[in-house]
Amino acid sequence: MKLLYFAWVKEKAGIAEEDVTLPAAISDVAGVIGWLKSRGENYALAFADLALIRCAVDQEHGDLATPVAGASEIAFFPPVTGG
Amino acid sequence: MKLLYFAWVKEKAGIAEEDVTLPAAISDVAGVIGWLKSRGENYALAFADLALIRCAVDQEHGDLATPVAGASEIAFFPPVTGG
Amino acid sequence: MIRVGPQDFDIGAEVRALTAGRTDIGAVVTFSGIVRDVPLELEHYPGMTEKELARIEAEAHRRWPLQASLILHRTGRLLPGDNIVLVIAASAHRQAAFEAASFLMDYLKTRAPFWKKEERNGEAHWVDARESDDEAMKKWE
Amino acid sequence: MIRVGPQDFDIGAEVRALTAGRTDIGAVVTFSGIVRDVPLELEHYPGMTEKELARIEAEAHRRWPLQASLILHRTGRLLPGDNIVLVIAASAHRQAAFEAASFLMDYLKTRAPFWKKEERNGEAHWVDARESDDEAMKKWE
Repeated sequence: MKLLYFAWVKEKAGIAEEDVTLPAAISDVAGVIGWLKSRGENYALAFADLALIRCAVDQEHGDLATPVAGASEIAFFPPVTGG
Repeated sequence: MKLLYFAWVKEKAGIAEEDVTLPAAISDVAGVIGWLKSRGENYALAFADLALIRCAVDQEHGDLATPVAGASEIAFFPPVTGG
Repeated sequence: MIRVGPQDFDIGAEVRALTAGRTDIGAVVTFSGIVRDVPLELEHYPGMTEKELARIEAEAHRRWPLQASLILHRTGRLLPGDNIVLVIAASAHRQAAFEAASFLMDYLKTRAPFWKKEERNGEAHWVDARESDDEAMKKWE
Repeated sequence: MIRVGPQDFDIGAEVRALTAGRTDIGAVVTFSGIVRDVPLELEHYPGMTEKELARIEAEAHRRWPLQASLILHRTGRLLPGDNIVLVIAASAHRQAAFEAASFLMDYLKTRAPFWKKEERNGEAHWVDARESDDEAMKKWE
């Protein structure tokens, strides 16, 4: 599964993109974030305030409860500021 | 005083513009229309349905009650349809 | 800015003219009206037209914080697909620009002294005013 | 139609491309966003950006009778006065065109995956999302 990070989430995590294999027990976006935070300080920093984190599963907006089973791409980013 | 007619008001009245001297007793737009209708069939035809007549006194929208004393230009026309 | 006459317009050029060299404009809304279906002739009231459009524009600037605006209306004979009218509202933020442009069009439609004569099946007839235009005006009162 | 990339745009040319040869379009509303004050860098999510904009455009066509539409968003580094975004909505009547263009911008502002990084006094920082954009979305729900 591919994980993508954008804007300050990317900068705080210190990574733009990575391929990971999630533990089988992880079923939703909240689970992915919890697992990432356990992997290193950089993730703990990036995901410190979940109110500021948005996500997309397979390029569609999701939230903490969105299932990740079978997903091929999960992205994390701040609230969007385009336009 | 100059009187102007536009669109189908002009066509029905058969005149685009004329200079007139109003009888002294005429004080408002309604008076002007009444006087015009007494002057000929063409005006009676143009002003047959007052619900469809709009007017401007000195190039500002008015209505039947708008005073005409001192005005230099009165225009009569249908509801506008530009844009 | 007000412009009335037979000349066609280019939306991009008009927007550039309004915004050139400025860094306080963040949002530009344009409305352009195009002739549908049949040819038409636009009559207007020279003199009053310009004054009324200037009054409408001034009212929009009184209601919204606009950096710039334009009302441009063509006159004379126009064919299907031709431009008729262009309204531009420029502001720091988009809400003001959208509302002002919509307001300018609603006011123009009910107050600017233009009259359309359409040519349908070889016959010319004056277009009737639309009640929906009067309705649209009411939301600004 | 969706277009995402570094290229600048010309509003007039884009409107002409959408309306050329058609006599069923009576009203065209454009919104263009322009960089104010300071330079900025636009990051986005390639792949999702195009999909999300296409979803937003499809939703506008579901809600309003649109003859044509365009969402164009620039990426990369932009300077004060530069164009950022262009939205066009074309319909038979003006109310639909105004509402759809406004809807497209409100949705784009809160859902399209773009992030602005501003350069102020030599320091780059990510722009915070505006609560007023979330508020603007609510009127379409």
